[in-house]
Amino acid sequence: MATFTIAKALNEGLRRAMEDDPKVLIMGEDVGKLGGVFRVTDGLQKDFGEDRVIDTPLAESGIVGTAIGLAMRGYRPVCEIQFDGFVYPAFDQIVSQLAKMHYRSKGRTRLPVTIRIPFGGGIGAVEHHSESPEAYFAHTAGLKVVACSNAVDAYHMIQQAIAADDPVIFFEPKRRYWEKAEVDTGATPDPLHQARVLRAGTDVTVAAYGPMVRVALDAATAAEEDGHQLEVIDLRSLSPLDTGTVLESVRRTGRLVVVHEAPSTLGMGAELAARVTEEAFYSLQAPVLRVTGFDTPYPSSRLEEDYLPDLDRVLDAVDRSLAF
Amino acid sequence: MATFTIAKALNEGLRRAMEDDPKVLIMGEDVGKLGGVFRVTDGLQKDFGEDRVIDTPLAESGIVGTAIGLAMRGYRPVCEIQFDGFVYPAFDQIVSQLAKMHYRSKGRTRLPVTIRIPFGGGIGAVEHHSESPEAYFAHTAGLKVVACSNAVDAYHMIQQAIAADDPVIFFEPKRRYWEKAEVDTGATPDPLHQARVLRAGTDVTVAAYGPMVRVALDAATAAEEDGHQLEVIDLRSLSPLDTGTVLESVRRTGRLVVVHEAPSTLGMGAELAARVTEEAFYSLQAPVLRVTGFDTPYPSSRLEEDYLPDLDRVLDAVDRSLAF
Amino acid sequence: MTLGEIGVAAPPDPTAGPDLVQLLTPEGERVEHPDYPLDISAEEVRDLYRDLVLVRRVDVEATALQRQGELGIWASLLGQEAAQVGSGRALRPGDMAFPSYREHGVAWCRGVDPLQLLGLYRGTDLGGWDPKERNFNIYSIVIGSQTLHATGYAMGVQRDGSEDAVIAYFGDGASSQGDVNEAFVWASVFNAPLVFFCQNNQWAISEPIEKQTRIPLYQRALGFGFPGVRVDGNDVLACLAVTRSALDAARTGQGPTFIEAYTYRMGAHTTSDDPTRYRLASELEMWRLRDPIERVKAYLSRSGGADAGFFEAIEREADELAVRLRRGCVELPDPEPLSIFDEVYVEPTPHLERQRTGFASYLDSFEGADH
Amino acid sequence: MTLGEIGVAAPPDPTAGPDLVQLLTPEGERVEHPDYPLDISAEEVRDLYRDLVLVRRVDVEATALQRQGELGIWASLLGQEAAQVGSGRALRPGDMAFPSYREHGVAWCRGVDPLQLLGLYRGTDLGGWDPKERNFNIYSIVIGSQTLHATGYAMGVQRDGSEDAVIAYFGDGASSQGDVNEAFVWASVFNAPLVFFCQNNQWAISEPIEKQTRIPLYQRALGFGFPGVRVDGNDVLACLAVTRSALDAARTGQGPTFIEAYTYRMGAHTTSDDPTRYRLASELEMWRLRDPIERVKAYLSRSGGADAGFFEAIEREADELAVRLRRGCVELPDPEPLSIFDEVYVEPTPHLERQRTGFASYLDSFEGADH
Ligand SMILES: Cc1ncc(C[n+]2csc(CCOP(=O)(O)OP(=O)(O)O)c2C)c(N)n1
Ligand SMILES: Cc1ncc(C[n+]2csc(CCOP(=O)(O)OP(=O)(O)O)c2C)c(N)n1
Ligand SMILES: [Mg+2]
Ligand SMILES: [Mg+2]
Repeated sequence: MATFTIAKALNEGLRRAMEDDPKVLIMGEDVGKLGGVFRVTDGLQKDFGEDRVIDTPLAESGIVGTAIGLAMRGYRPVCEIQFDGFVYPAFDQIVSQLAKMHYRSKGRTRLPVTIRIPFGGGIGAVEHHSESPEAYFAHTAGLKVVACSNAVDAYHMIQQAIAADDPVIFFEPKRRYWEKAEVDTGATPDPLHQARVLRAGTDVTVAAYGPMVRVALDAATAAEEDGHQLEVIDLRSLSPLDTGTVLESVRRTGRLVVVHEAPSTLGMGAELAARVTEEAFYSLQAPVLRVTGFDTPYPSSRLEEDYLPDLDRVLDAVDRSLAF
Repeated sequence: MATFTIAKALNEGLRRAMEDDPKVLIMGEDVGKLGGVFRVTDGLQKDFGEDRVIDTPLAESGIVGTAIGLAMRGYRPVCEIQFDGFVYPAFDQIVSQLAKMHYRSKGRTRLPVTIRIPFGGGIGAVEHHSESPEAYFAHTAGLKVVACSNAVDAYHMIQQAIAADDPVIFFEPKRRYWEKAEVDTGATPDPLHQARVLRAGTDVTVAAYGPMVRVALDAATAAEEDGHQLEVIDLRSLSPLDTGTVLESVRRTGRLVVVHEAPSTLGMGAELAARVTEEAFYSLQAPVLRVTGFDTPYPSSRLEEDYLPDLDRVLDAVDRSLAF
Repeated sequence: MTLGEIGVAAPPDPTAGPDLVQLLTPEGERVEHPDYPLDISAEEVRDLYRDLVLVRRVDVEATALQRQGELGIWASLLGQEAAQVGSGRALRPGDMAFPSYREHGVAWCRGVDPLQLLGLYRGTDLGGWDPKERNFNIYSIVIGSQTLHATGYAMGVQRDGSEDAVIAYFGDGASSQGDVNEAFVWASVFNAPLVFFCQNNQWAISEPIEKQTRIPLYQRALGFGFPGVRVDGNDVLACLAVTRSALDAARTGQGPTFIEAYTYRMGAHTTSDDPTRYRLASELEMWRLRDPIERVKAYLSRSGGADAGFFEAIEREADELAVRLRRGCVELPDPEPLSIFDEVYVEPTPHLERQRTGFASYLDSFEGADH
Repeated sequence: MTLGEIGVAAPPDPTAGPDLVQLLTPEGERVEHPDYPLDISAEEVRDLYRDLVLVRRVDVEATALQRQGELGIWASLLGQEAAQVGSGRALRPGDMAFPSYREHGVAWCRGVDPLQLLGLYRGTDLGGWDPKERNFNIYSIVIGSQTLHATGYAMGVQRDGSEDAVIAYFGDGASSQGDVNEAFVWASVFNAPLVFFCQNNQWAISEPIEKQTRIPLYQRALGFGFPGVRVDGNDVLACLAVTRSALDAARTGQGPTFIEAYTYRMGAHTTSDDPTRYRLASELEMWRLRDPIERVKAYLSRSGGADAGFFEAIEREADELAVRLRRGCVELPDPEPLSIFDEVYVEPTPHLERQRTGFASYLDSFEGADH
């Protein structure tokens, strides 16, 4: 058992993946000597060399496009996108190339590429550094999309993502990078695409992922004082979505609140609402409610506490759900 | 009254917009002499010159990025993206620049840019020529997104989009380009962002947009023979969504089926399902059902008839909705 | 100032200027170039001639098949046979090629059955051959995207310590895409074993080369710190020699080279295009005089490298190939409806499997109806 | 081959080589350059000195404010004052400038109140000044994106038949982005009245220039068919002269120019960065000897262009500016919560208005709770 921050857990997970498979490469901006602006790749270039930990020119399409080529040659590139807001220049390579190559080639070309994206707000950053672009990728067939919320998952999920033969967009909860947890590096992890019930409850199901999981858990603690038992689910996988776990819970609670930082419109909450309502229509005692960022661009940081879902907004939604 | 195909109606609408405002420009690949691969800009360069109808170098990010600069200088660029699948290289300029500039500049910088995108399948094309990327843009705050379904709307909506001071992503139903209608060029059109009830019905509401509107209408005709009265709504605007019109209908019918070509997951149907269920929870007698493309990349054209929603799949959903 | 008034340098006549590498004149006269000595036997030239004739026949037949509705669309290589065969034959088996959508001649050189090219254009598949088996990637339609894949692949070759080289095909229009220029940056900075083979066929659909650059394209490479060379793209010998030397440079750690094969798109952009709307027939006439096949035939005849019998034999072989292609094309099976769901992922997802079974039973419901 | 073995040309010493334009040596000695004659009065030089000192003071103060928690982050221009003031002062009022996020010196020259620069870094706004009023666009953080905006704006200038010129600022790292290279293509093909002003400060966060190019950056322009020039970015006179001539070329229909201002990022990338992890102090020492301000002071003193009194006056002015900046910064009001919903659209949408009112009443519910 070791105590890791999420950043350190990712670092250790990457190191382990590189030790286990010589084909694993890390590429991105400032991932070498600097170890990434969040130090997630700290020390890896020193230990694995410049050929395996590659400081690239400054162009995201180039990073993903060349990673695709490296994968075709038999490598397993792990690309770091420095901040969420900088993944868009690579969008074509991700949605038209990375996501479709396996399909287009009738399964002959596998692209085991992992794209790491520190995402979300709450760190008082300037614009383009606090985005939540996950829905763009979850809407894209051919990609798998996951988000870790704690150090234990960070350590295991990054290795599972790298080992997977499908392209994986890997979201890291930027604002939680320094949260610690005990990590059993020997444990066998849950399947990568399985959601997890973090707290059992009977009244309302609250589903979240990434940085919002902590908010959901805090809300559950607070709600308990009001006598409400919230069941908290960490979705972990956004594509595929583990609707089974959510449905099982909602069939018991009859109520679902989805929490994410991304804007409400066409965010993950929309898809969960649509699926859960279709599958558990008669079990629902209230409509699925969404606690999300607003349908605006991410505001200046002095406004982010108002923009981001927090404990009170979750509790407010829980009350509204119970009031139905 | 004149009879126009959708392509011709767009052409006439563009011409009218260029006559009305000397600041209106058209830019894109092959929009000049060729008049665009679908001839939507046919004859415009001849009549308005190379300075106003600009054949650009082959790069979509460049097209949108320079359009933004032209707009800053006081122009109203209309960009043509040759096919839906080629908008992705411009994604960063659209979501990080075009969509956010007005917000970032506190309203000081307006970007009245229109981006025309022929979208959807059904024309037997090769890959990347049959995509439905609308949800990516509807998820993006700061953009307005519309889709026309017929020649009358095509003629008016393109002019409204160009006249609007917000950036507008304008989707054109590629496979319907040659469908004709009587167009009254003197008529005053409905507001750009208002949905329209095309056919009144009492049993199930069917909402569609762009190329799927015709399918919905045909389904309604067929359903009538089985004694089911479908109310058909052409959404027209995808961002903002005119939920009011849909809700008014669903409160009467108690049932909603959403039809689009884009994949189901996080497609427009997801957002409509989430909103309608939240707003009209007690009116719904069945969950909102979605008839959409599958969650796969767009298949080879010999498979598109199976991939694309058609009359039978809509009727199947209508039956399932009524069976609840 | 109107755009009309802007002084834009027209690209020089390819037959003029020392900057064009040519080893066989349009008249079929063998000439030498100091930097690109080529020692080639009559038999090798005959083989190249055969390639040229056969790929052209494949192209002509495919165009006919499209006209008859057997293909949805076809992108003709007419006029670019020499650029493709010359560069394609310069490749070693282990070298990897990344085509766009018009490289039927390169596909031929890589041993891809022409029939496998038709699936994409008929709509029966999205990529009909095994990229690893042929060392020829599937076609790429999103302009420029494949140049980055080629660059990454070359970086992999580098890491393998292998002597393979990589070649990326793209067009004059593609040279404007950000991806292509990023590929130039990467290839240069990492000194990747890569050849950028740009077929400048003068047109990007309806847009002439002047819309993409105001200087000769091969000079683009100078801005990125690696050599650029313009070769007569209708001269199969020059294309062979120049590509071979660029590949050798790549193999020996000298990094990337940009080759501009100066040629002409003799046909429409695709069968959906109508070039009469934007270009003059006279231009076509001028280029017809530079036909890539005629000059080889003239050379072989004049030099006694081949007799009438040889040429007839090739024609017969071409006829047979055409027949086989046509029969094969019409017999290409339509894919099964449920194959829509195949190969989306290596590890299938429950969600998509549900969609598959749901659609399957939906289809069955009609089967029932048929009884 | 390992990357280590790759031969990568190190960029030449800026003080060496004829390819560097310099008018004032690091020692403060005035030198001539045949292509860039500069006839400048002592008063004008004093004004430039004043600009240099004041923008540096703004930068030092902002860095201090960040350290004290008044700013979330700050991107220092330390070392790049001459590149920014020289180019900024070359602009005419009607010219339009497109900055990245470090152009505080250019902002100063455009008359933007330094206080307005702080909002973005304090988090009270996303762009504090009126781009049209100052002909200086808001900062752009997405690397390279603004170069396309500048190009489009220049195409507008062209269509207006105006004599305005446009300048786009970006860094050495940005030169690798597809957008920037597409801007080169556009500017060249349309012959746009535009100056690409690249401040090569040798670093892109932790990545040295060798990770972006293996040849001098200014040569990139040659690949796109327009002139590139490297100027001593720590020489305010050279930056003024070279930029002025490039802007004049733009005005007179001669199209774009690429200027590489060869300089050095003396500070950290931003206040969040720790350069000791990736670069040597010795490098910093070397560049300190080329300080952009010292050389002007030396020149003014030696040439009698200014006396001690002048230098003291400027120091006092700088002190006052610093005080005003600090006071203004801490007084910058936090935005109203509901302003989150402002200016998303020119024409507000009912949907977003509902979100606004919903959030308003949600906030009110707490107001109530406070009673
Ligand atoms: C990103 C992208 N934008 C637009 C298109 C549509 N398109 C297909 S081919 C073509 C012209 C390509 O010209 P060039 O690169 O010279 O290649 P050529 O067709 O002449 O071989 C265009 C614009 C595309 N396929 N991809
Ligand atoms: C598209 C994009 N990718 C990554 C970043 C993160 N980032 C911010 S500054 C920077 C380095 C920029 O270097 P350079 O262009 O030389 O400008 P400088 O900071 O040296 O002035 C990076 C990678 C970004 N802002 N935008
Ligand atoms: Mg071409
Ligand atoms: Mg720099």
